[in-house]
Amino acid sequence: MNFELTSDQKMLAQTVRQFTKSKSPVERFRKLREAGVPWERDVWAHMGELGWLSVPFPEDVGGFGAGFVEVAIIAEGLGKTLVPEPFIASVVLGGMALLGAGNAAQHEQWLSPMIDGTTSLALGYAERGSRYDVSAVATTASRDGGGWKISGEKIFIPNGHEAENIVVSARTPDGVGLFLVAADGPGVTRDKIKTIDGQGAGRLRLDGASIGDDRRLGDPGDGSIAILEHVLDYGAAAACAEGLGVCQATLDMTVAHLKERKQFDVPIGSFQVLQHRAVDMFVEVELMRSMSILASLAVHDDDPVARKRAISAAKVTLSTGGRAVTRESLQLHGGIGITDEHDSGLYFKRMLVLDTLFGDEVHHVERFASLPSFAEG
Amino acid sequence: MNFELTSDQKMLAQTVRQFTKSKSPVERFRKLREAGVPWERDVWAHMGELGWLSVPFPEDVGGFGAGFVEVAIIAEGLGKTLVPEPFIASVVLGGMALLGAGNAAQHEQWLSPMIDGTTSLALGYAERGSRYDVSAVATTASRDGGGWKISGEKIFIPNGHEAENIVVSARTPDGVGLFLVAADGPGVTRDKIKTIDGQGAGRLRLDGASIGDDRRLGDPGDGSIAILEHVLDYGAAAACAEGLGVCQATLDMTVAHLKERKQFDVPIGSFQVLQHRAVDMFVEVELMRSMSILASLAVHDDDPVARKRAISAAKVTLSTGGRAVTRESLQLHGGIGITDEHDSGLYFKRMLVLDTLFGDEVHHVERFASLPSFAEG
Amino acid sequence: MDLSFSPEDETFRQEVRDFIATALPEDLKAKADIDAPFPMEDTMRWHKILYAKGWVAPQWPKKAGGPGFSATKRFILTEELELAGTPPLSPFGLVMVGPAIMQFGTPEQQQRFLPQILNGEETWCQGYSEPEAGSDLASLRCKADEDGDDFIINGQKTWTTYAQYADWIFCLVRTDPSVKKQAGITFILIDMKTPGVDARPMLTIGGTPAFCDTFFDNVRVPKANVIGKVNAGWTVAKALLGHERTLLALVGNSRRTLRRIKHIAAETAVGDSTLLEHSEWRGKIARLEIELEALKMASLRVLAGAELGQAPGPESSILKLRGTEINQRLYELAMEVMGHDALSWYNDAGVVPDAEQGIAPNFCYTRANTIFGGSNEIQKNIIAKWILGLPASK
Amino acid sequence: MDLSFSPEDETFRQEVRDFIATALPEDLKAKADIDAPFPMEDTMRWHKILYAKGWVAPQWPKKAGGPGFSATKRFILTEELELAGTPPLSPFGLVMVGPAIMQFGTPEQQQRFLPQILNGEETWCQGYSEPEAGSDLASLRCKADEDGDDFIINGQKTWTTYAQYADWIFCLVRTDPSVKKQAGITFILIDMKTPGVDARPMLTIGGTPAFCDTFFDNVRVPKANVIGKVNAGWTVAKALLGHERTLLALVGNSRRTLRRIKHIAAETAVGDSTLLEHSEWRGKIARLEIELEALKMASLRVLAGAELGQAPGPESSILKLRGTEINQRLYELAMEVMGHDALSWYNDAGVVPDAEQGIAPNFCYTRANTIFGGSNEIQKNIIAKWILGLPASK
Repeated sequence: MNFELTSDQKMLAQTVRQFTKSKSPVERFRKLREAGVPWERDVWAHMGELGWLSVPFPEDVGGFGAGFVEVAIIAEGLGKTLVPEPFIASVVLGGMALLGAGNAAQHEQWLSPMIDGTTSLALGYAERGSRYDVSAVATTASRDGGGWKISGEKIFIPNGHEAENIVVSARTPDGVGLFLVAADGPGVTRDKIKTIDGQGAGRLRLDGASIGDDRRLGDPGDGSIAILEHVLDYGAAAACAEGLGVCQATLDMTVAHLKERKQFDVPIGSFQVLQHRAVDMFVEVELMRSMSILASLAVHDDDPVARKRAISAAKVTLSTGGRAVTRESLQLHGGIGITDEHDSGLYFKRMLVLDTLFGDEVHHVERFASLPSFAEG
Repeated sequence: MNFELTSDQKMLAQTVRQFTKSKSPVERFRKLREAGVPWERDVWAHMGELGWLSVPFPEDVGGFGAGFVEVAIIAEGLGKTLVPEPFIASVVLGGMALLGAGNAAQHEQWLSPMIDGTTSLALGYAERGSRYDVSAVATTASRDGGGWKISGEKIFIPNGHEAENIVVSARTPDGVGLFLVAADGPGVTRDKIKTIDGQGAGRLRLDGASIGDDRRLGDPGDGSIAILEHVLDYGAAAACAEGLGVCQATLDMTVAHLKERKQFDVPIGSFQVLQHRAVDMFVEVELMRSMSILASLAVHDDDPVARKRAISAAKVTLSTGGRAVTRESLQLHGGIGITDEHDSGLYFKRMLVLDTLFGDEVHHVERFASLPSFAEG
Repeated sequence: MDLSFSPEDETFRQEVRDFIATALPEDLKAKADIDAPFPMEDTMRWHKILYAKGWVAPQWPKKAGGPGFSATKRFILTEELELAGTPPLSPFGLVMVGPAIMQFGTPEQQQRFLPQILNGEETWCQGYSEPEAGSDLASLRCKADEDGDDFIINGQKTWTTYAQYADWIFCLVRTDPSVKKQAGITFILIDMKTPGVDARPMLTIGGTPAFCDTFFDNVRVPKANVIGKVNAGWTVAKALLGHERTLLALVGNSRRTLRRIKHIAAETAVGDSTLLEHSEWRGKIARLEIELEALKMASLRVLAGAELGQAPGPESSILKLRGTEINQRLYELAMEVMGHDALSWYNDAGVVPDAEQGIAPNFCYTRANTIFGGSNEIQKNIIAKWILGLPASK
Repeated sequence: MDLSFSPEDETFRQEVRDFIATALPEDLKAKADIDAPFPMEDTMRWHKILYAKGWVAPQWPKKAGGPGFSATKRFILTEELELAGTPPLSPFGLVMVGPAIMQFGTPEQQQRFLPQILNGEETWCQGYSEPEAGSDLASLRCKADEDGDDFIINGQKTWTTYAQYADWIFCLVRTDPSVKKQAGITFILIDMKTPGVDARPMLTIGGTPAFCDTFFDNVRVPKANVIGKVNAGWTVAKALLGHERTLLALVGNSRRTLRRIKHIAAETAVGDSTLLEHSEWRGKIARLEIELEALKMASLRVLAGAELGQAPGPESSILKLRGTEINQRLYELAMEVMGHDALSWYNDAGVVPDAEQGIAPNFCYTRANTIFGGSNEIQKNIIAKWILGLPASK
C-alpha cells in the first residue's frame, strides 16, 4: 500500500500547476464565458504538445500508457482554475470509448489526431428520458447498404457542441451499438445548449444520418453496454478528481475570505461558528481526496463489481461533499458570494455539473446497493 | 383559526404542572425505576380522581367528553417529568380501542373502572415480524363452543405487564377481530420485558387461551383494522404531545447547563458554536409544538386521509426533532450526560421509545407518501 | 383550539383565486407557469392591477389607503398570490419604507410619499449594506455632512436591489462619527435623480441584474427628508425589521415549488415507473413536504396570535430561519429530480420541459435567502441572546 | 500509488484470522456474537492470550517487548480484532501510559512498569478530567504538595474509566498554582492501593459501570513516580495524545456494526420482502457504508504515510471527528432497523434475536465517543487554528 506519487507524477502535477497559473487562471475562463467562447484550439493543441491528451492511451496508438492516476492529476489541476478545455469530455469519454470499442484503423484515424490536440472527441449517451441508464437507448441504427442510418437525439453531450466526432450509442437489431458520428455529416444537426457552468454542451439530432460502416465501433450487443458503463466509470473517476480540485480551490478561497473579511471589528474567521463550518468543509475535502484516490486506482479493476462499488462510492462522496463545500462557501462569503462577479459562484456551478454527469447521488447509492458486494457484507 | 387554550384547558395545564411538581418530579421516576416498580396504584387512582383518565371518553360511559387537546395537555405535562403511570397506554390505547370496538355493556364493565383509576388497560398489536403494520396479525382466534380459543404472541405492549385487561388483535375466519384478554385468564402467560426507558412493557403469550364471547369487541373484519389504525393514530398524537414535553424539558435543562457550566473561565453558553446548536434545538422544539397542535386537532378528522396525513407528518416531526434534541442535549452536557445519574439520559431514552412506538420515521414517511393527498399535490 | 379558517375567510380565499384567474395578464401567467423571472416592468404592471383592486398593500391600515385586512386575510392573500406564482411585488416601498414613514414620518412626509408608493408611481430601493458593513450594519461609513438645510452625502451602498429602476432610496447614513456605532446614524430618503447618485447594476449568480452598487458623490439632500430624528435612524431601522415576519417563511413560494417538484417527478421516468412512485424519491419529497407543513403550522400560530393582537412569540423567530432553508432545499431537490435538465441555463423553449425552465436560476438565487435580511447566523445569535438568554458570546 | 496490501501483509491477515478462530475462548466468542459487553475479567483474559502470542502491544517497539510491527501490520491486527469483536483491550496501559513511560520515563521506571503493562499483571486507568476541568483540562485543581521525597495529593478526578479494577492510575496534578494554567502541572503515577485513594464507580447510560469518580485524600506518592519533569506534565500529556490516531477512527468496529445491521435487516420482514431489499433502507445503509469507506481510505492514507515515516498530515485530524460520528450513526441506524426490538434492555435470551442483544446499550454508550478523548468541538477548534490557520476565536 502506497499513496505517494512517483517523481514523474509529481512533475506532472507541477507542470499542471504552472500551466493553470500562467496560461489559464480562473480569470481566463471568466473572459471566455463572457465572450461566449467554449474553449480555445491553440490551448488544446498546447495540451496535446504537453502530452496530457495521451496519458490514458497505450503506446501503440500514440499514447503515454500511464494509469488513471495521471488522468486524475490533470483533471484535479484543471478543476482548480476551471480550465474549460474538454479534457474529460474528449480524452476520458470520447477517447476511452473509441479506444475500447474501436479497432486499430479507427484508433489511427480518429484517436491519434485527438491525442495530438488537432481535433477533439465527445460521447453522446444521454437521451431525453434515459436519465443515467446507458442501456436506455431509443436512438436507432439500421443497416443501409454498406453503411447505417441512425435516427434519434442525444442531449447534454459534454463538448458535443465543439467536437469533430462524437461517439453515440444506438439500438440495432443485434443490440446496442456504438458509432462515431461526424458532427458535419449528412442528416446530423448539432447545436449548443447553454449550461449552468457556462461551459455549454451539445445536442445532437440524427435524422436518418448516414454513417459508413467504417465508423461502426465494434459489434453491437452487450459488449457495447459494458464498454459504455466502463467509460462512464472513467468519466466518474475523472469527475471525482476535477471536483476535488474545484472544492479544494473553494475551500482555500473561503478560508482566505474568513481571514480577510472584517465585521464587528474582527476577522469573521474568528467567529467560532464560522470556524467550525470551515472545518466541516475541510473534512469533506479530505474525504473527497481519499475517495478520488480510490476511484483512480479502482477504475481499472478487472472485477467489475469491485470497480463499480469503488466508483459509485467515490461519486456519492463527490456529490455529497461537493454540494456541502460549494454551498457552504457561498453562505460564508455572504452577499458577495451571490454576485456573478465573485468566483465562488463559478465553482458552485461547475460542481453542480460534475455532481450530475455520470449519475447523481441517488443513482450511485442505488447502484452501490444493488451490487452483490452489498448483500454479502 | 385559533390556537388559544380555553380557560378550562389552561386550568388543566396548571393542574398537571402542580401535580408533576409536587407529586411526581423526575426524581420519583428515578426512584421507581431503581426499585423496579413500574408505577403506583395510588397515584393512578389519584389521576382518576382528578378526572384525567376520563377526558377523551363520552359522558355516557362516565367520561369527560373533551376533545383530544386535553389529552395532549396531560401527555405533554406528564412527559416533562417522565411520569410513569400508563396514561397513553391505558387511556389512549386500551381505552380508545375498547371505546371504539366495544358495546355499552363492555364499556360499563371494563372502561368505567379504568376511568376511575381502579384498573388499567393496554393494547397488544405488535407481533414478532409485524413491525408497524397492524394488519399483519399472526395470532389466531377460533370459535370454541360459545367462546373463543386464541393462540399467538404480542410483544412490547405498553403497560402490558401491569394491565388487568389487554385488547388484542387476532385473525378469525372472518377477518381480524379484537378481544379483551384478562391477564390472569387460562392459557394466558404474560411477563415483563425490560425496556430502555426503564418503564418496561408486557409480552403476552396466548396458548389456546379461552376467551368468552362477552370479551369479543365488535365483529371481526375490516372494521377492526380501521379501529386499530385510528387508535394508533390517537397513540401517535399523544406521543407527539408527550415527546414535546420530553424535549421542552430537555431543552430547558440544556440551556440551564450552558449558563451554569464554566470552562476556560467562562460559561460554555458563551461559545457561539454551542449557542447556535442550542438554537437549533429550540427551533426543533417549536416545530414539534406546532405539529403536536396539528395532531391533536386532526386526530378526530372524519376524513381518514386528512387524519393520516396530519398524524404521519406530526409523528415524523416528533422522530426527527426528538432525536436531534435529545442527542444534542447529551453532547452539550458533555461527560455528565453520559452518566446514568444525570437526567438527560432518562429523557434521551424515553424519547427513543416514543420515536419507535406507533411507527417510526420511515414508516410514517412512507404512509404519508402513499396517501392520495401526496400525489395530488 | 381550532385549525379551520372561518367561512368568511374561505370566501375571501375563493375571491382571491377568482381575481387572479381573471386579472393576471396572459403573458405573466405564461411566465409564472415556467417559473421565469419577472423583469421590473412586469412587477410594476401587476402592482398597478393589485392597486386598482385595493389589495396592493394588505398590511396597510385603511387610513393610509390599505384594505384594513385581518392578519388571516393578509396571510390568505399572500399565500394565494405565491401559490399562483404572480410577480412578487417589490417590498421596499410597501413593506419597508412605507410602514416606517407611517410610524415615524411627519404628516407632510406621509402625504408626499405614501400615495405614490401605493399606486406604484414611485418605486423604492434600500440603502443599508456597504462593502465593509454587511452583517455588522452599525459600522457603516456612508456619511452625511450638514450644510444649511441640507445634508451632503458621500459614500457607497451595496446590494441595493433594483436600484437601477428605483425612483427613491431609503438609506442609513452616518451623521455623527464621534459617538458609539449605533448612535450617530440617520434614516434618510434620497431621490435617485439627484446629481451625484450613480447606481451600477451587477449580475447575481441567478443570471439576473438584481443588485446594484450605488455611489453617492456629494449628493445634496434636504434635511426634510430625514425620517424620525437625526442620529436616531437605528430606531427606525429596528422597527422596520419587525414587520410581517410570516412573509419571510416563504410558505406559499415553497408550496408552489413543492408542487412543481411533484409534477416534474411524475413526468420523469426511472426504470419502469416514475420518480414520484420510486420509494427513495418519494421519501425525499415527502420529508420536505412534512417540514414545510410544520413551518406552515408555525406560521399559522404566529398569525393566530397576531389576530388576537399578541406580540409575536418565540415561534415567530424561527420562521425566517427555517423558511429560507426549506426553500433552498426544495430548489436543491428540484435540481436533483431534473437530472441532466438541471444543467440547462436560459435556453430557448424546447431544450427542457417548460415546467423546468426557471428552476436553475432560482436554485442559484435562493442561496441569497439565508444571507440577506439578516443572515441566518445573525438570526441565531439573536435567538441565543434574546430568547434563550445565553451569555454574550466570547 | 498502490492500494493493495503486500502478499506478506495478506499472509499476516490470514494468520491473525486463524489465530482468533482458535485462540478466542468459546464463551468470549459467544458474547462477541451478540455484541454483549465484556466485563474486566474477560478483557484481561484476552489480554493475556494476546500477550502469550506476542501481539498484545502491536505498536510497541521490540526493545520494549513489542512485536516491532509495521504500521500496516498494526492496522491489520487491529482491524481483524475489531471485526471479530474480541474484547477491546484497555488502552490506558498499552496505548497511553506505556508509550509515555517509554518516551519520558527513567530506565528504572521503564523496568518497573512496562513488563507489568505488557503481561497484564497490572492494569491502569487515567486521571485527567475533573468536575470543573473537562474540555478545559488546563484548569485542573487536584493538587500535589511537596513533602520531602513525596507528594501529598488531594482532589478529585472524574471519568476515570474502570478505576475500580485498576492497580495504577496516571494523573495530571497541579504542582504549582502560581503559574500560568498549563505550566505547573505534573504527570504522576499513583498506586491505587495507596491509603486515601477511593474509586467510586457510577453507571453509564449504557448500563455498565464504566466510569468512576476517584477521590484523593492526603495520598502520599513518591516523587520517583513523576514521569518527565515536575511542572512539565503538559508536555507528556500532549505527546500521549498523538499516539495511534488511526485507532480513533473505529473503522473495524464500525465495519462490524455495519455487517450486523445488514444481517438484522436481511432478517427483518417489511411487506413482502426484507428491509435489506427495501429501497429506502438500502439507501440508508449504503450511504453509511460509503461514508465508512471514505473514512477507511482516509485511515489508509494516514497509515501509508506512517509506513514511510511521515508525520501525520492534515487528513489524520479528521479521523476521530468523522469516525466517532459514523460509529454513532451506525448504532442509530441499527436501532431504527430493529423496530420494537430496539426497546429491549438487558433482557434474557429469547426476547429479541441474539444478534440484536447488545445494540441498545452500545447505541447509548457511543454517545460518549464524541465527548471523551477531546470532544469533537475541541477537535474542530484545533483544526480551525492549527490547520486552517483561522484567527483565535472571539
